[in-house]
This record gives sequence, structure tokens and C-alpha cells, in this order.
Amino acid sequence: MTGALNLLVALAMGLNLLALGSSRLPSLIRAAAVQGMVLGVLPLLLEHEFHGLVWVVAAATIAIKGFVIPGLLRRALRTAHIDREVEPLLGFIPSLLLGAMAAIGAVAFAGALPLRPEHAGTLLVPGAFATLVGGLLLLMGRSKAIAQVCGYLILENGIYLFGLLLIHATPLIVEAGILLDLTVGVFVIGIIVDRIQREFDTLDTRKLTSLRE
Amino acid sequence: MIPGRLLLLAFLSLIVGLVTARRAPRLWLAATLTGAGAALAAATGVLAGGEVWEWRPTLAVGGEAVHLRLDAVSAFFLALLAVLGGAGGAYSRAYWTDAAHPRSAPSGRAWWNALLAFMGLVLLSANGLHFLIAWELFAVSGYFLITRERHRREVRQAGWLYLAASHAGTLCLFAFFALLAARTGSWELGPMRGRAELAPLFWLALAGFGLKAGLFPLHIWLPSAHANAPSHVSAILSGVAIKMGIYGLVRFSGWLPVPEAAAWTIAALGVVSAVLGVAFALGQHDLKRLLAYHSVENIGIILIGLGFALVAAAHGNPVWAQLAFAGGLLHVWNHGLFKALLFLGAGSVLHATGTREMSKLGGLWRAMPWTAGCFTLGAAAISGLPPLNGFVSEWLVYLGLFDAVGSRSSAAWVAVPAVVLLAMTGALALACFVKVVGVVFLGLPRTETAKHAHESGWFMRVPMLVLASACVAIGLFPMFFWPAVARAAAAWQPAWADAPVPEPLYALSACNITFALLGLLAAALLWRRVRRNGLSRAVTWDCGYAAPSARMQYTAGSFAGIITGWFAWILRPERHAKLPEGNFPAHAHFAEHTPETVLEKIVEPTGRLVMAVSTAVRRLQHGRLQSYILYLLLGLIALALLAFAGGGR
Amino acid sequence: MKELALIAVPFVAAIAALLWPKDETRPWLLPATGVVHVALTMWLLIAPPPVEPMAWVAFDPLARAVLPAVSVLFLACAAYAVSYLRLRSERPNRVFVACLLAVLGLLSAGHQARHLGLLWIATEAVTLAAVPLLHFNNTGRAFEATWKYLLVGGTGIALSLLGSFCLGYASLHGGGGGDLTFVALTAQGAGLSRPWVLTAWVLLLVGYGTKMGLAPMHTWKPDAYGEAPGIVGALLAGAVTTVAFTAVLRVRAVVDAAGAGVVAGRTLIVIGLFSMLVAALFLLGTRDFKRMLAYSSVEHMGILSLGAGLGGAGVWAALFHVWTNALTKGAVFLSAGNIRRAGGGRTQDEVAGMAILTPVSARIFVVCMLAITACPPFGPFFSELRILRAAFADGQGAVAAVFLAALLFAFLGLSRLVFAIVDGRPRAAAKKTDRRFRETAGVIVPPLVLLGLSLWLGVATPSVLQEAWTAAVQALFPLP
Amino acid sequence: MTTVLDILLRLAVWLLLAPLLPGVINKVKAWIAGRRGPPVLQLYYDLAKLWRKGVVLSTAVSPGHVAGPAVAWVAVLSAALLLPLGPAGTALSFRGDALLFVYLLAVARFCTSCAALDTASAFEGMGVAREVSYAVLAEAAVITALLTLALQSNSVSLGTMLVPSAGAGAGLLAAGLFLVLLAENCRVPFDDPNTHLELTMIHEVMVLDHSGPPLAAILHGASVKLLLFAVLLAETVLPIGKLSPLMATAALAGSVLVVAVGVGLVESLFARLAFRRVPMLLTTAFLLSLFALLAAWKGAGA
Repeated sequence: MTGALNLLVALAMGLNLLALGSSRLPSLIRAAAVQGMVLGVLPLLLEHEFHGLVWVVAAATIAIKGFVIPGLLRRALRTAHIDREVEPLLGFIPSLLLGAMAAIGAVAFAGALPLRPEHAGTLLVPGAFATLVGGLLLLMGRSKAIAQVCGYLILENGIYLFGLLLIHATPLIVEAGILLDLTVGVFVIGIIVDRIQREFDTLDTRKLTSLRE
Repeated sequence: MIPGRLLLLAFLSLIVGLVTARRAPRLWLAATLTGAGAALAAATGVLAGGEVWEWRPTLAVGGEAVHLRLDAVSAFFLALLAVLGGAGGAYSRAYWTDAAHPRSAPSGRAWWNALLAFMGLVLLSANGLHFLIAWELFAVSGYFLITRERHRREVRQAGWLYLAASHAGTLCLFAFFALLAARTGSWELGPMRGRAELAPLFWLALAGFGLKAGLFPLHIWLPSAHANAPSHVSAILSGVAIKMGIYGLVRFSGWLPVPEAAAWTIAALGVVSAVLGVAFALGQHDLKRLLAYHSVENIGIILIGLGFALVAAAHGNPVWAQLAFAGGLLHVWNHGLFKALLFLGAGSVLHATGTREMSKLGGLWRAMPWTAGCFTLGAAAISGLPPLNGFVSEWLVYLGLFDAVGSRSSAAWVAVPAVVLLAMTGALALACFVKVVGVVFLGLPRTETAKHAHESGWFMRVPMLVLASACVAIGLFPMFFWPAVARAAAAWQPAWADAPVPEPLYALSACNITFALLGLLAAALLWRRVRRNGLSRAVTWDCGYAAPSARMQYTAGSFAGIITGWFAWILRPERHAKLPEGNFPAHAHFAEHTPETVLEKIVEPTGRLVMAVSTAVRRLQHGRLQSYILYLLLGLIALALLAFAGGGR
Repeated sequence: MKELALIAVPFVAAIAALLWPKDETRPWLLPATGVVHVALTMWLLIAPPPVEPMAWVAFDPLARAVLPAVSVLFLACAAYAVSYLRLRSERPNRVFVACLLAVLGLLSAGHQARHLGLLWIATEAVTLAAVPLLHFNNTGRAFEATWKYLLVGGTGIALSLLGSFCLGYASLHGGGGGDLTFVALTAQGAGLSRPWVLTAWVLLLVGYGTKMGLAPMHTWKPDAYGEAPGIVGALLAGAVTTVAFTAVLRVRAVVDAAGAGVVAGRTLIVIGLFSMLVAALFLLGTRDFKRMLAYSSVEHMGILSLGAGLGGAGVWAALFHVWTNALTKGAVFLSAGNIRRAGGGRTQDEVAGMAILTPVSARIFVVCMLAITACPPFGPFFSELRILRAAFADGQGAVAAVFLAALLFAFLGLSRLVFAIVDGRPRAAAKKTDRRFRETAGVIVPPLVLLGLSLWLGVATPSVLQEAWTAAVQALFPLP
Repeated sequence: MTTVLDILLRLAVWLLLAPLLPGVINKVKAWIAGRRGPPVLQLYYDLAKLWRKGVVLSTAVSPGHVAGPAVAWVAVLSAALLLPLGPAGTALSFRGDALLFVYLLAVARFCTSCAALDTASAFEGMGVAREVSYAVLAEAAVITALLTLALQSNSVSLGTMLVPSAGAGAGLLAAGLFLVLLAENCRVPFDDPNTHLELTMIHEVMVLDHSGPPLAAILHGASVKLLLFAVLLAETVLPIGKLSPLMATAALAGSVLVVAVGVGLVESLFARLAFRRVPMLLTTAFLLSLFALLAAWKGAGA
């Protein structure tokens, strides 16, 4: 059980690095989507008794994080007739190195934090932190709006990972509400991205600096 | 409770005036004068030996029970407020007419009443919270009175400077009262000299009230505000508003323990303000700016009195403290009277000629004899000349200082320089006002406007005459005013209860009266003699120069040149000169003006520094989202460090 | 039941607004709902219902101490919105009105939420519901502002979610059930695992601090307030921020119970003063009077967090300040909106001499400026003075000094800009603007009413409110 | 009644004796220059003549031009009445009359200055500017001198201040007051009473446009002022109180004469100072009084 779990989490962490390293938007979106799907599976591994809601949540997660949002982003990408270069503000190599360092640091930090025995063995906490930092790195280091949305997605994935620690504690209704919120949030972001693309005819946020002191 | 009724009447009539100010100027004037009269009556009642009036209705403002209190100290200032409020109000009827200022005159009348009411409340409120409220409201209404001509840039700048300075002072008072409330557990004010742990608070009071009083390094707002305000406003600002700062210092030095260092500081600042105030005044060409600097000087004289009284209190109340304090207190009245008189006179000049620039005036005594007479009298009074009121108060301060020297205590070490510098201040003031009177009213008109000046109407003349006669009255009959001063002093320092009129005061009054009479008599006789001998007119002796012109008269600048030269180290006068050269010099010019040194050399550079920091910080808001998220992350890290610092203890 | 009605009524109204056919009449839904909401909150304020401890949603003392202010502010803005939307008839208002109502409902939910997860959901939902309000003007600048609002705010809110999880895990690790209701967390108290509590505190403070707009997480604020209509600004500054603030207060109660109150106080004071200073420095230089309002809001959030950090009397004063700030800020934003409409610009280079163009609004604007900079006798003066006194009583002289310095700078900046806009000669830009703007009662009365309320609140603070604040402080930080 | 008589007598003394002093000074100067010089009573003749002369007033002047000299004259006389006349003491003496004394002289300055500025003449303006400016420093010296006397007699009324001698610092004080006397009465080296180059004058240029009775008042006032300072100087030095009345009177008269001769000598032996050097000399006067003050402090303090 834990083995499978750790495998998946490790996969998710790997996908972080992939996302940080990918130089083209489609592959970045793909990485985020796959990561979302991987996370969607995790509740099934953690829950002991399988009542319906778990399946629903898992299915919803996979569907939304894996297909809907990426689809939205791809559409925006298609409508915006722009080259698909990521155009990083923070180079790929540094991003990768930072991401890797984040992963290592996350493992160390998680070791420092007091954990319950059943979590001590899992990669959940380190994975969560690593993914979090990866997302932030994308948010800060990429200039294309879509890349930043992907960063935001990955950030949320990290938090979702951490949330799994509490999956027994927090009632699923709360989980569901949170999930819904995040989804709508990303939807709205997607819409705004779309509007910006129409308004400015670009998705390069370096052009979005008319509001300043 | 007679004072209570009178104060109520005063308050109500001020409200009536406030309501009728826009529509019915006559009614407004009537109401305002009634209010002033009632307030004056109430104050006189308390000063003439009536007991302290207190009022604690079951009414709370801001969660604090209202507590009004009119003791001798408050009454002393209230009387001044009433007199000047009435005089200035009447003056403004003719000076700031609806015809000339359709947009600003009506609201100006309303603000006038507001100012009077709030200053009255400052004097009456015995609760820290209400004191603050009244204080800030009075400051704000002062701002709206100063900026009557808001369409002029320099007026806006002056007003803003005033507002900024006064707000800084108010914040000091925030700290003062909040700390007091935190230490004592309530906003109630009252005598608490016994509590030595409150002593350090006085420094905050000194900063806050000092800013309002305009003592030397904190006077930066004063000149421009007084110069750019309408003259009746300048009169009340300089006559009463800055005295509110003095009131605060007197009030709280009486109620709270004062650290001895603070007492010395006040005395020293007083001396500095006196000398430098008049020095700056000598450098001015703008009539009203000059008068404003003289306010700094006189505040200094008042503070010398107060400061030495405090030093004395630190040395166990020797008798000389009482004289110094009484002198300082009486000078509050005197300065209020003659400075208001001078500002009203300056206002008449401004009204008649449209300029405050002294080098454009001259020979006004022909066109406006009343104004010239009143102004000259005020000038003599502010120069501290007998037989006028300025001399009486300075005389009392001198007596205190001489005794302090005689005491040979440590106070003497400050008293000696104080005496010398006070004497020099007097001589400097005399020089300055000889210059003003000579350049503005005597000699020949320097410009056409000055030539075609006109005497001001009765509405403007009567207030000036009233103030002038008040100056004369205090000068000739000081003993009648002494009881008021003595009661105020007793309210400040209970140990001095009912001090009798000092004997010398009678002698002085006798001398003043005889001197005044003899002076008038001699003048009359001499004039008769001249008439008898027959007099003929001729041009002034021009040393044989062919074409003398009015513009050849000695100017204010060159008149003060010698003295401003002595003070150049602080005045930093700016000279723009093109001296004549060659055998046949073409045109040459010479201009000199004295900047507000403290403002331009200290405050403004500091302000520029702050603005530089602000600009640097504002650059961080450059619109790049990525960095914004970085800031967020940095904030997170910083807070984490702060939280886990010392193991999160 | 009424407490649920507070949430339900606005949502029903929102749905009604979506279905409503005519743009002209739709805005009337806003004041109608507002009146009902105010009536309900006042009723609950005066007759507080018994709070059954484990309830997730309840009109508990804290909600009672704050929610009515939000409700009153909303009513004023709603009244203003009617004439405002008539003025902006060129824009469809279906979504706008619906979202405004939804925001009200979510605010009520957030204020009453007694479950960390629920609170988070409500806050995030408010954030999202505000998006259509922000880009109502439909300009490029508006979209840019919205984009930044979403990403910065989203990141912050995500961190606060992480913080909530951490707090839950602190309970788990402490041997608790990981129940995220505040009651349970407080009950577990010292049982919570300290490192996790501190981590959670930092994350939650940053997260909700981002929504409050504490520096350095305030970066979205000037853009959003600058581009949104005046009403939206008023609601964001006066109402949405208060949800985040109450969240911080509730969390702080838990942290106190866990025995880390000192740390919490320290962090709150530091970030509060930092926000005030940063805001003051921005205020000194900015030339855009709508962004100025944003920075002023940052400053007041700093004051709130300072008060919360001082504990006891400070929290009381902070709750007081929530009210005064909400009402006064509302007035400022609304009058600023008038000037923005009539002046046809947003910087002092484009707008001047408004005292001549719109005398009434200009006067209100000046008075509001004085009120918001703690000039008596308006509310902020009293609340800020209480905070100062609390600081002194706490022996924090240095804190008080910085506080006063920041107040001074803020005053200098604000007064400079406001007088530059009000005085002087009208600019050419004003001539070109749509002459449709008239100072009708619809746009004058609401700010006046808010100002009057702020005055009343300061001069004669109703005893029921004082009692409510005391009760809230008692409930949050029961004296041992 | 007796007091009125007393005052009238003193008045007579001052009025009649004052014009003698300039005559003495001029005689001394004449002797040193080896001339016969004008008679000692010259000023009396001049005054009498002026009093009967008609008046030419500048077209520019206000009535103050005539009133000024009158008031100034009264002020100087009142100040004189406050001084104790040797053994006779003072007519009326009260605490603080010393200050009244100083400020009455200031009144005189104010009046003459205004009267001078009244004529709209640049020369007179120049003179007034110098007069009032230098007075600032002179005032400091005088007040310090009074402070010294007050310190060593523990009183602030001339009647008692001047009875004992100035004690330790008498010499210093005398020197200081002598300089002040020269400055206040516009004698060499501060000013030259009988120069006729307007640009270099102080007092003389201020009275350029006065004539007839007003000029008489000014001249007589000036002589009273001179005498007044001479008496003040003499009484600070002389221990009047310790001498028998006769001796005291003689000593007083003698020393006033000495002062007059001294002035005459200075006028003949020194040249007028450049104006920019004047402040330095007055500061010296001030410092002398200050040292006298310190001496008095130590002397009586010990």
C-alpha cells in the first residue's frame, strides 16, 4: 500500500521537474494534467472502506484536473495565435536545479517536522512541499500567462497532496467544497486569460504592466 | 452659577451666528459680539474672584462624561479670546466683504464662529479626550480660515504647511494624552503634581504645544500662515491661536510634575525665540511676515517668564518665580492686544493699497491718519516702551530675572544671559518698528497706490481703537489688572494664593500716567510755540541734489542692513546684486530677501530625503506579477523566521 | 434560523437578479436585499441567538461584533449602486448585480463560519465572486487588474488552505481527531503540536493577510481598487477585508489557546507596523487618488492587525476600528467615485478644482479625508486613539512611536493629494467628460449617511455595540 | 506738597545745569586746540535764540515731527528725575525704577528716530538706522551695568543701587559706562558732533531738518542726556552713601566735571572710528560691564 503510494507521489515529484524543464507550453500543460490525474488516484489508495463519495471525488478530480482544465488551456493556446515557446524569466537549468533542491529540502524539512508514525514512512509531506515550491517557481519564473496557470495548478496539487494527510479527519463534504472552489478558481482564471488574450492580443504577461506607480 | 449661564449664552449666540453667517451678516455680527461679550463677562466673573466653575452633566461624548471647567487660568485666556474674537469679527465686516469676496466671505464668517467656539472648548474641557477633539477641530477650522483665498497657490501652500505642522503637533498630543490615560487609567484631567512618574510626559506636551505656540525651531509654519491669511484671521491666529499652545504649557505644567530639564529647556527656548524671532523679523520686507516673526519673539518673552517660574518651582518657589510668571502671563494679554492691533492696522494698509510689500508703501499718515496713529501706538507698545502695556509685562519679567540673579542660585547662570538678551530683544524690536513705522507710514509715498490710499471705514477703525485703548489702559493702570493675573497665577501654583498688588506697580502706574500727561502737554505746548513763532514749509534738505524723488528714501532693507549683517550666520540672506561699475554706470539693482532658514535648510532637506525613500519604495510596485508573488514568498519567509525565532517562544 | 437566512436571502436575490429581464429595474434588488439583511442583522445584534457550540455556522459573538457593519455598508453601497448603474447604463448589469448579491451572501457565510474549512471555502468563493465586479468597466486595465488580483490572491488563499491543513494536522499529531471546527481546536488547546501550530499560523497569516492586503502581500490592492467602480472598492475595502480579519482573529484565538499567543502577537504587530509604514510611504508619493484609497486601506489593515496583536484592549479597539474603518472608507470610496465620474480622470494631473465642479462631493471628500486620517470627532479618531492607548498600556512605547509616525506620513500624503484635487482651477479634462453626471441625491446621500454613521459611532458609541465587542473579546480570549 | 516742591527743584537743577556740560567740553577742546573757543554758556544763548526763532518744516513731515522732540525731551527729563542727585537721593524711588530709567531713554530714541524718518530724507534714514542699531549693543552694556549694581546692592531701584560704590568692579564699570556715554551721546569716536558731512553722522544728521523750538528741545534734551549719563557714571563709582552731604555734592560735581573734561580730551585726541569698527568698541563696553558683574558676583558672593 505505502509502496504504491510512495511510487505515485514520487511520480508526481518527477512530473514537477518535467514541468519545470519543459520548454514548450503543450508539454507543460501535459505535465500538469498527468500530475493531476496521478493525484486523483491517491484517495483510492488511502481510503480503507470504499463508499461512493470517494469514487466520485476521485473521478471528479481526474476528470477536471486531467482533462477539463488542460482542455481549457489548450483552447486558449489555440485561439491565441502565438508561438508555443515558454519564454522563461528564470532559465530552465536554474529552474530544474531549484526544483531539485526544493525536493531535497522538502525531504529534509519533512524529516524535521514531527509526523505521525503512519505518515513518517510516506513521501506525502515531502512531496507536497516539493510540488508547492515547484508551482511557485513556475509562477515566478515564467512569463506566459498559461505557464503561470500551470504553475498555479501544480501549486494546488501540492496542497491537495498535503490535504490527503487529513483525508480521514476532514469530512468529505469539506474536501468536495474545497475541490470545487479550486476548480472554479482555475476556470475563472482561464476565462480571464481568454479575455486578456482578446484584449491585448497576447498572453505575454510582460506586456501586462500598465498598472504601476 | 452665573458663569454657566453666561457661557451657555455665549455658546448659543455663537451657534446662532454660525447658522446666520451665510445669509444675514448683520445678525451674525450681533450674535458674535453678544457671544464675545458673554464670554468676557463669564471670564471676568471668575477672574474677579468668582469661584471655579465646573459642570458635569450626565452626558457622554465618545464614551467619556463631559466635564467642563472654568478656573482662573482658563478664564484668563478666555477673556483674551473674547476680546479679540469680537474685535476681529467686527473688523471683518468691512475688511472681508461679500462684495469683494463673494465666494469666501460667507463661509469665512461661519468658520470664524467655529474657531471661536472650539478654542473656547479647548479652554473649558477638563477631559483629555474632549480636549483633543476641541484642539483638532480648532486647528482644522484655523486651516479653513487661513485658506480663504484658495485660488492663490502660495495661500494653499501656506495653509498646507500650517495643517501639516499642526497635525504633527496633534499627534504628539495624541501620544501625550493616551500615555496619560494609560498611566492614570482615565481621561480625566486635573492636578496631579504629586505623581512624579508622570514627569517625563511633559516632554511630549512641550513638543505638541510648542509646535502650536511657534517657539523657535518649531515656528516654521507660522510666518507664511500669518502672512497669507486674511488680516483679521492673522490677528486672532497670532493673538489667541498660538496662545493656545501657551495655555497648554501653562495648564499642564501646573497640573503635572515638570522635569527640571524641561523647565531649563523652556527658559532657554524662550530666550532663543525672543532674539532670533526679532532678528528674522528685521530681515523681512513683507509687512505681515514681519509681524508674524514678532509673534515668535513675544512667545519667547512669555516662555522666559514661564520657564523661570518652573525653574523656581524646582528650587522651592522663591518669590521671584511669581513675578516672572505674572509677567509672562500678563504678556499673553498684552501681546494678544497689540499684535492684534498691529495686524488689523496692517490689514487696513493692505486693504487700502493692495500690497504687503513695504518698499511699495510710505507716507500713509496723510491718507490714513487713524490707522497710522493706532499702528504707531501698537508699535510703541510691542517695543516695550512706557507708558504702554508691553513695558509693564516685560518689567515684571525683568524684576523676576533680577531677583533670580540676586538669588545667586544656579538659576542666576541662566538669568544673566536672559536679562541681557531680553534687553537686546527690546532694542531690536524698537529698531524693527521704527523701521516699519518710518517706511510704511512716514516719509513720502513710494508708489502711486500708496499715494492714493484711503482711510478705512468705522467697522475697521473702531476695533483698532478699542484694542489701542486697551493697550493704554493696561499700561497706565496695571494694578487694576493685577488681581486677574494673581488669580491665574494662584490657580497655577496654589502656594501663591491671593498675592497683593506689589507696591512698585502703583509707583510705576503713577510714573506712567504723569509721563503720558507731561508728554502730551509738552507736545501741545511746543506745537503752540511753533505756531506762534510762525512756520513756513520747504522741501526736505536734499544736500543740494537737483531732482530728489520719493524712491530715494531709505528702504527697509538698507535700514535693517547693519543688524541683519550681525545675524547673517542664521538669517542666511539671499542677495541678488548688480553693482554699478565703470565711469558711467548703466543700470544696477540690489535685492535681498531673508528665507525661512529652519524650513529651507533643515525641514525641506529632510522632506526630500523621505520623498526619495518613498520614490524608491514605490518603484517596487512596477506591475510585474512574478515579483509580486516573490514579495509574497519573502513575506512568508520573514514571518516564519519571526515566528520561529528563539524556538518560537 | 435567522443566521441561515442571512446567507440564503442574498443568494435567492442573486438568482432572481440573474433571471430578471430588465436592466433598468434590476438594480433595485440591491437596496431591497440590503434592507432585509440590515433588518436581520440588527435584530440578531440586539437579540443574539443562543450559539450551540458544535454548529458550523452560527451568529456567534464575533459575527455579532462585525457582521452588522458589513451589512450596513452593503446597504449604503446598494443605494448608491442604483443611481450609479443608471449612470452606467451602457454596461449590462445582470452579472454585476447578481455577483454583488452573491458576495453579500458569501460574506455572511464567512463571518458566521466556525469551521476552518468552511471559512476558507467562503473566503475563496468571495474572491471568485468579486471577479466580475472588478472588470465591470471591461477595459484592458480592468482585466490586467483582475488577473493580478486572481493570481496574487489565489496564491495567498492557497497558502491559507495549506495552513488550515497544517492546523488540522497539528490536532491530529496532538492526538486529536483533526476536527477543523474552532471550538474543537480551541478545546484541544495546548494539546496541539506546537511546531505545526506555528507553521499553520504563519501560513494562515500570510494567506488571509493577502486577502486583507497587508504589506508585502498588498500588491494586488491598488490595481484592483484603482480599476473597479467605487462601490466595489468600498465593499472590498470595508467588507471583504473584514472577513479575512475575523479569520485571523479566530485563528489567533486557537494559537493563543495552544500557548503560542506571544508569537502570534509579535508577528501581528510587526506586520501591522510594516504595512502602515509601507502604505504611508506609498501615500506620500502617489498621484492617483483611487490608488491612494487602496494604500490608505492597506494602512488601516495594518492598524487592525496591530490592534489584534496587542491583545485584550487592542482587540476590542480593533473591532471598533473595523466598524469605523468600514463606514468611513465606504464614504471615501463613494465620494471618490463621484469625483472620478465628474472629473474624468484619476490623477491629480488630470483632475483639479473639483470644489467648483462638484462642490458637494468635493466637500464630502475633504471631510472624509479628515475623518479617515483620524481627525475628531469621527469614528477612526476614537478607535485609533484606543489602539494607541492599548499600546501604551502594554508598555510598547516604540510601537506607539512608529504608529504615530506612520499616521503623520499618511496624513501628509492624503491631505496633499486631496487638496490638490479639490482646490485649484478645473482642468481641461473635466470639460470633455460626460456632462451626464449630476450631483443627485442618489449619489450624495449614501456617502453622507455613512459619514454621519461614522460620526455617530465615534461621538456616541451605542452601548449594544460596545457590549457586543466585549462579548467577542471574551469569547475569543477568555481571561484565565 | 513738599514732594512736588522737591521735584520742581530737581527739575530746575537738571534743566539749568545740563547745557553747561557741552560748553565745558567745547572749552576743553578749544584749549587743547589752542583756540579761545566759544563761551561756556554758548548753548544757553543758542537755546534762547532758537526758542524765539520761526520754524521751517519739510513738506513731507507729519505733526509727529514736532511732537517727537517734545516727548523725547519729557522722556529724558523723567529718566533724569529717577536718578538720585548725590546726597539728596531721589524724589520718588521704587523697586524696578532702574528699568523704567532704561526704557524711558528708549522712548526718547523712538521719538527722535520717528521724527527723523518723518522727513523722507535718505540721510536721516541712514542716521536713524545707525542710531537704533548701535543702541542694541549699548543697551546690553547698560543693562549689564545695572545688573552689576543690583547684584552688589541687592536692589533694583536706583536710589539704593547707586548709594554704595560699585565695589570690586568699579573701574571696569566706569570704563564700560564711559564708552556707553560716548556712544549714546554721539561723541567721538562713535560720531562727530561738529562734522558737517551728512554721510558720516548719526545724531547730527537726524536733526538736519529740525529748526526753531523743536531743535531747541532736541539740543536741550541731548545735553540733559549727557549730564544724566555723567551723573550715573559718577555715582556708580563714588561711595555717595559714605560721604557727608557736602563732600558728596562736591565729589559728584567734581567727577561730572572730570567726565566732561574726559569727553573733551577724547574728542581732541581721537579720531572718529570707521562705522564697521563701532560694534567692536560697544562690545568691549559690554564685556567690561560683564567682567564688573563677575567681580561683583565673586566680591559679594565671598
